Amino acid sequence: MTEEFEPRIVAFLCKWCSSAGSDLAGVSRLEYPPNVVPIQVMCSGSISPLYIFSAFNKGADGVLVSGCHPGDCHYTKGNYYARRRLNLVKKLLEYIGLEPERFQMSWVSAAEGQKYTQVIKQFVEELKPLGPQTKLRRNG
Amino acid sequence: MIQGILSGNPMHKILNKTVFSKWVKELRSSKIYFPRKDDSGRWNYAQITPDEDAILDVSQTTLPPKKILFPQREIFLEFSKNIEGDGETLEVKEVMPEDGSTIIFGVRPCEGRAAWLLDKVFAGDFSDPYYWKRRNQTTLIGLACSIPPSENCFCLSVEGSPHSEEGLDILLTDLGEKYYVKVLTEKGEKLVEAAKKLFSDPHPEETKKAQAVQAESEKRLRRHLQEARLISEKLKGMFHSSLWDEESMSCIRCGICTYLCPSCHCFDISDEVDAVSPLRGKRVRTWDTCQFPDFTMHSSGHNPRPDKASRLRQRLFHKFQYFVEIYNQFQCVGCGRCISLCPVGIDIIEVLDKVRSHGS
Amino acid sequence: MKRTGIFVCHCGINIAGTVDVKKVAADLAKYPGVVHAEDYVYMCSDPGQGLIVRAIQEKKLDNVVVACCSPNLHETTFRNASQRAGLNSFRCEIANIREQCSWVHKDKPKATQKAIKITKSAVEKVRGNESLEPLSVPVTRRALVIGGGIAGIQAALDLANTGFEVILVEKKPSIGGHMSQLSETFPTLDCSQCILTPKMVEVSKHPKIKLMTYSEVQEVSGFVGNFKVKILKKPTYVDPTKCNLCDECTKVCPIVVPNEFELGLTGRRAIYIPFPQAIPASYTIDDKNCPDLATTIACGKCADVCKVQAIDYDMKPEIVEEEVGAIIVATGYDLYDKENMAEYGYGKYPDVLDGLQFERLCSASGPTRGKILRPSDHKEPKEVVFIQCSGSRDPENHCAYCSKICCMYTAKHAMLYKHHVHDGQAYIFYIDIRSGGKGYEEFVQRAVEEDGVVYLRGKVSKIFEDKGKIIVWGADTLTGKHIEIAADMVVLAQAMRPSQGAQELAKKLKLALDKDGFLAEAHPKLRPVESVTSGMFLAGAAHAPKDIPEAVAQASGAAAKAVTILSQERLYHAPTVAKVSANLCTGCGMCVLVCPYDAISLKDKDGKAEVNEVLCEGCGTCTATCLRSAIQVKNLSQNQVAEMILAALGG
Amino acid sequence: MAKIEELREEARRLLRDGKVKYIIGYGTGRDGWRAVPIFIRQPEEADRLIWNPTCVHNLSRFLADEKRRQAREKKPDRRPVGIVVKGCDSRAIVVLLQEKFIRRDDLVVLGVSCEKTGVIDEDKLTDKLKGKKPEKIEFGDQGEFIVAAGNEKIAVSAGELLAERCRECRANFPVIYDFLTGEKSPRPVERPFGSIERMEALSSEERWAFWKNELEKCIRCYACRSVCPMCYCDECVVDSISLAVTADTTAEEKAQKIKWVQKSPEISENFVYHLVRAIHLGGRCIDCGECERACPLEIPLRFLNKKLEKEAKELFGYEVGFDVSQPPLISCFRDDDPGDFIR
Repeated sequence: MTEEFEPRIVAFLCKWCSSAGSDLAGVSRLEYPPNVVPIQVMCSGSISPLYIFSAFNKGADGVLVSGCHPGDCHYTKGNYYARRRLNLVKKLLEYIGLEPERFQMSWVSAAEGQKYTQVIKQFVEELKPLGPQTKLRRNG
Repeated sequence: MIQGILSGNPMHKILNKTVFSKWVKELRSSKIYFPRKDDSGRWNYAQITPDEDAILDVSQTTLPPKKILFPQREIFLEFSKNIEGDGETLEVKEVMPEDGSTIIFGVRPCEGRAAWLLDKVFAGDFSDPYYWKRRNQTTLIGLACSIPPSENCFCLSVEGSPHSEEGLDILLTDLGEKYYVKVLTEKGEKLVEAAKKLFSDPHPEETKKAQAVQAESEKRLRRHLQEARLISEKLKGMFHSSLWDEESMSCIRCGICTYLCPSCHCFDISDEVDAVSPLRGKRVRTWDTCQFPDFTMHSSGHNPRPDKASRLRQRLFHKFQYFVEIYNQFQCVGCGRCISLCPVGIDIIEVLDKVRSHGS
Repeated sequence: MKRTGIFVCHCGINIAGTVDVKKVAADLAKYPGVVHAEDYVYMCSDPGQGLIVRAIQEKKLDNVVVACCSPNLHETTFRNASQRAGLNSFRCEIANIREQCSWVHKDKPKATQKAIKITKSAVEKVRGNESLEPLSVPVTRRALVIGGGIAGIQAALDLANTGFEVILVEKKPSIGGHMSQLSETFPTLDCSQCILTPKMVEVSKHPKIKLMTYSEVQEVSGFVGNFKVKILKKPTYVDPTKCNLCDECTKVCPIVVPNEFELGLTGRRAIYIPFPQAIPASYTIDDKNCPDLATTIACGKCADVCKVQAIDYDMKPEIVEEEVGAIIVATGYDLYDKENMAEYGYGKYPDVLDGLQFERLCSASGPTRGKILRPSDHKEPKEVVFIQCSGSRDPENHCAYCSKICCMYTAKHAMLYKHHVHDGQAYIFYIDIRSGGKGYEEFVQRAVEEDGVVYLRGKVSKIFEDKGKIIVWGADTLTGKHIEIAADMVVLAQAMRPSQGAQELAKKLKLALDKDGFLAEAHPKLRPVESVTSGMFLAGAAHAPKDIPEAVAQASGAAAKAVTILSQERLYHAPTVAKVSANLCTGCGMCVLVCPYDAISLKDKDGKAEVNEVLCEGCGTCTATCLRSAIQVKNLSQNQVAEMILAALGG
Repeated sequence: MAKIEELREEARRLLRDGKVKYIIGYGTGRDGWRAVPIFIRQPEEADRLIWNPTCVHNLSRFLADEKRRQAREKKPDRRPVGIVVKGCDSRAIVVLLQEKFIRRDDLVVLGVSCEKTGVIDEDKLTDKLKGKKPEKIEFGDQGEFIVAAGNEKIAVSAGELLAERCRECRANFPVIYDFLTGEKSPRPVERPFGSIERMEALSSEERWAFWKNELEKCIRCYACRSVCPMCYCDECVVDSISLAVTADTTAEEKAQKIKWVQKSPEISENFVYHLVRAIHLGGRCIDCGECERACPLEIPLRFLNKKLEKEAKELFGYEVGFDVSQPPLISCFRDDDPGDFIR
């Protein structure tokens, strides 16, 4: 009996909303699966498409980008640029046949610890049936 | 370095086309490549499965057999760092091409010549073990070009021919019903020995016919480069010519002409790190080309070949001047790929013609 | 390779309970470049910090990673500790293995693995960090106050008295604002001008205040501590230094136009002084109404009679450039125009006035010299109806908000009316009475008890003229009765709006507006006088409807806030800002477009991008936009992120 | 109908009056029927210019070379360059202007209208002629092609030989030009993104199988990048094949060079390379189809790079390469950009 597949996920969290939100999840002791390793960035607007391709290339089974809700960006509009840019990335990845579930984006505010745990739980659940991501993975 | 050129007269045989595929099946213990048309209509040397019917066709593949003898990516070694307790050990594993013989059918005589040129490059003081391992376990079965496979073939102009033998182990000549089989090396001999009964000795008529076919094929070539040797001489004085600026204006500095050239052989070596902790990775050799701007870029930022002109010049000088000085051979076999596939129609013959008529 | 030290905190059992801290330290000890790794029960404690300091010094560490709680909590603590040991504070990074790991997982082995990845990726980040010092910029220690009403006046005086130079810009010919139009002020009924004019004079005489009336801010550039301001000084065509206020000019001026200070209740000449106590005390030719001026062949009558040759028709508008460190915006309010009030006759009945007009009628210096007379026939009104919330609290048709001061000034109006017309009767239609404030409720009671003002709870549905009377139809919602009053005069307590032009100004200053068009504060509770743009502050009714004491209080608050900037020699700014690699930049300008702070511009020299480090907040939107990775944020470069990704994936 | 004489006359005039330093146009290749890019400097050379259905190249790609040349020269000749453009090529010029890569007054744009047709797909021609060698191809008056081969002239309907991208073309005449020959009559296209829609209709796994099979072929000769007018960067981010290192490049900057993709033509690396290219062409690719044409392994790169042109239009109402004044796709947004994919 081989042990269940545990997806490896990288999560890019903006410092002001989503990272703070995941801190709140911690403070509130909300449990969620340990598959996600967070990388804190200043703003979701700073997420280059290269980060996402590179994460898959380095073996990520899933990539999450999370930022402030529209209108709440600490830098007033970074998340609007992210929304447009990463929409294109998502469309492109799906177009070349990567499973749509593997790249996801969410708005999580500093007050939404609960939502953050939900996003992660759901993400992990959706990735498990897909198995490892080998399409873009180096020597995959 | 090259092994077992047949001493004395080469062996001449006849193989009936009806039994050709039988012969191929006899050789199935080896990896067998044939020119194949792929879904997009491109010809390509592809490995065939034993049950496939092997047919030969006079065609030009996009990539020459170079991709098998000198693959675009060659792993030299794998390294990994192992950590026990406080101690670290770096483990380096040399990687060689795997064993097992390979047979390539339908090799164009010019491609055979190209292999023969590569042999010269990879032999000498710094003999290349990776190349030679592949080379020695690969048998090249050439097919003389009864009609030129490309509108841009000009092998005759660079001291080759549609039925040249250099680099090949066997040369087949199409006689219609049968192949005239000229065995050139021990490697080739082995393959014929493996299915002796399928081969018969040639009738003098057949020998004549073969010669006729070959002579005829030479007439069919559409393109010619006059006085290649003279050009080679002339180039010496033209390093600083403005010709290179003019001729390179439309160059887009891509790698097509060199990557697809059967005799270009430049490479780069880099380490591919797959993980840092614990460290894991490979040292690989990949193709490189003088047409890429960074080919000669120094870390200082200085680039001795800063523009397209100097890079086009380098390509021509290497093929028609430097190589001639070192090996007394052109490093061009006249397959015409660089002409047919250049996106902007740069034509090496045209440029060299200009070199010839330069100043006069 | 840089020498990195790892410090894993147990945080009691908060971390150690679910993360095997010893294993984290042990694993990291083997990570490339790591020369020291230890764990401790409370890293943030003094002994804990001591461990870090000692290790830095003994092991000659270049970098420090503390695996502990969220960086929001102890990043500063540990960066300071590293600094004490002689490291640049940016050589210390936090790996958040508590909030983002130990507190949210139960499975110890898995949580430990995750903690290891988080810490490794922090090692990669710190390895790519540059040593940085906070950016500092000198402060221009002068302030600009926009708006010469009571709020602006107060702010300017407070700043000037603190010792800072102030430029006070007012777009009208005189400072004083609406307060100078008021007759008396609630709840004390003391004379408005009597308490205002001394302040106006103080402004005009103050050595630290540069007063610029009849002027408008045209352009603001720069940033907190260093704003550059362009101010348009409109020509008055009268030299105030020569003018001796003899008033001969107005007598000869042939052109009469409505007097805006008197709200059209009287007229004025094209050359005029807004009101007797105007500051600066001087006349102005309003070139919109002196047509000849425009054609530069003025009739010349005023010049002829001016004995001191104060009049100069050739005066031209000039642009004055000033540099300031802080800006206070006190652009005040206007009344919501009567013409919007369909139900109240679109302001076409002469005897239907708004609050300010009524103030002028009451004012001793007003058009009627303090007698309350009907504009239509100059008869004394015997029955006057006051209507509150005229245009306020009416989201469907007018303004959604409460204008706050109307309840009080309407009570005041009714009182003043009774004091002038003892046998008159005042009615007030109201929705609610909002009289929160010192002495306010008592004031309203006085109106009812001492002056017999009749308060009617309900809205007026319609008013119309009939035989010289103004018929007011209303409903008394308490008795449920329909009420009809044949009044001699009606006074509408019009809503307060942001002053006209405030919106364009907000654009120039990059200030945000709230849904009602008032200037938005940085935080409704905790930063009520700061605007969203740092270095700019709000005072008075420009921010929201307020009465005089509130406006004054906020003005002083804004001045105090401005002083927090002006009192410093230099301002400090996070150095983690964007940086351009010139040789990669092609000058496409995409980063310029996306920068939320206009911090990036293309150099004239070579057209390549250039970052104004003081404006840059380091959000990195430019980095993701640049197709060439030619612009990177210091200490969170793409290179660092690339390594962090690999580490985060356990590679 | 576009008249080559008009074009030659204009070229002659510009060169005679010294209005341009040279003109980038189409001339006849050595084989006598294929067009190749030519660069003419003398008025008399104007007669070398041609306009026929083999003028496939997007010549705006050469503007980058001119810029590099000027950067190297000590006293560069700053006169404008004349350039012959088709409708599609002119859209590339629009994008280059949007991105300030070139200045409008550095160019004299000589427009030619494709009117009812466009350029040919050589493979289609080869099939049509069944091995016969073409000698000349011209535009017919009725929007057909006149093909001369083996001493006979045949009229072939455009549909038969037209390059796929021309069938989906939305700019059959230049959108920006200083001189134009030929009609400005828009040609309606039913399904400008038909090829993409066909691909989208496949299942995720089918699409993956398709792209895997195609990108496995890639030998990273970078012809796609080299021929692309949008790939004008001195250094490409995916690999430092063209290292923009100068004397003043700091050690840190050199150290900062990220190897996003390995040099090895492994499937994963090929994918990342082509993905990065596609995303960087988002809102910039104008579907001149040069990448696909240049690819020696005939990887259908149009399908990949045109995808985001479609998305830009559908998601953001953004039209690529028609309006110089509009900001680049990813340096602007609308408050109501779709966000339904976000949790």
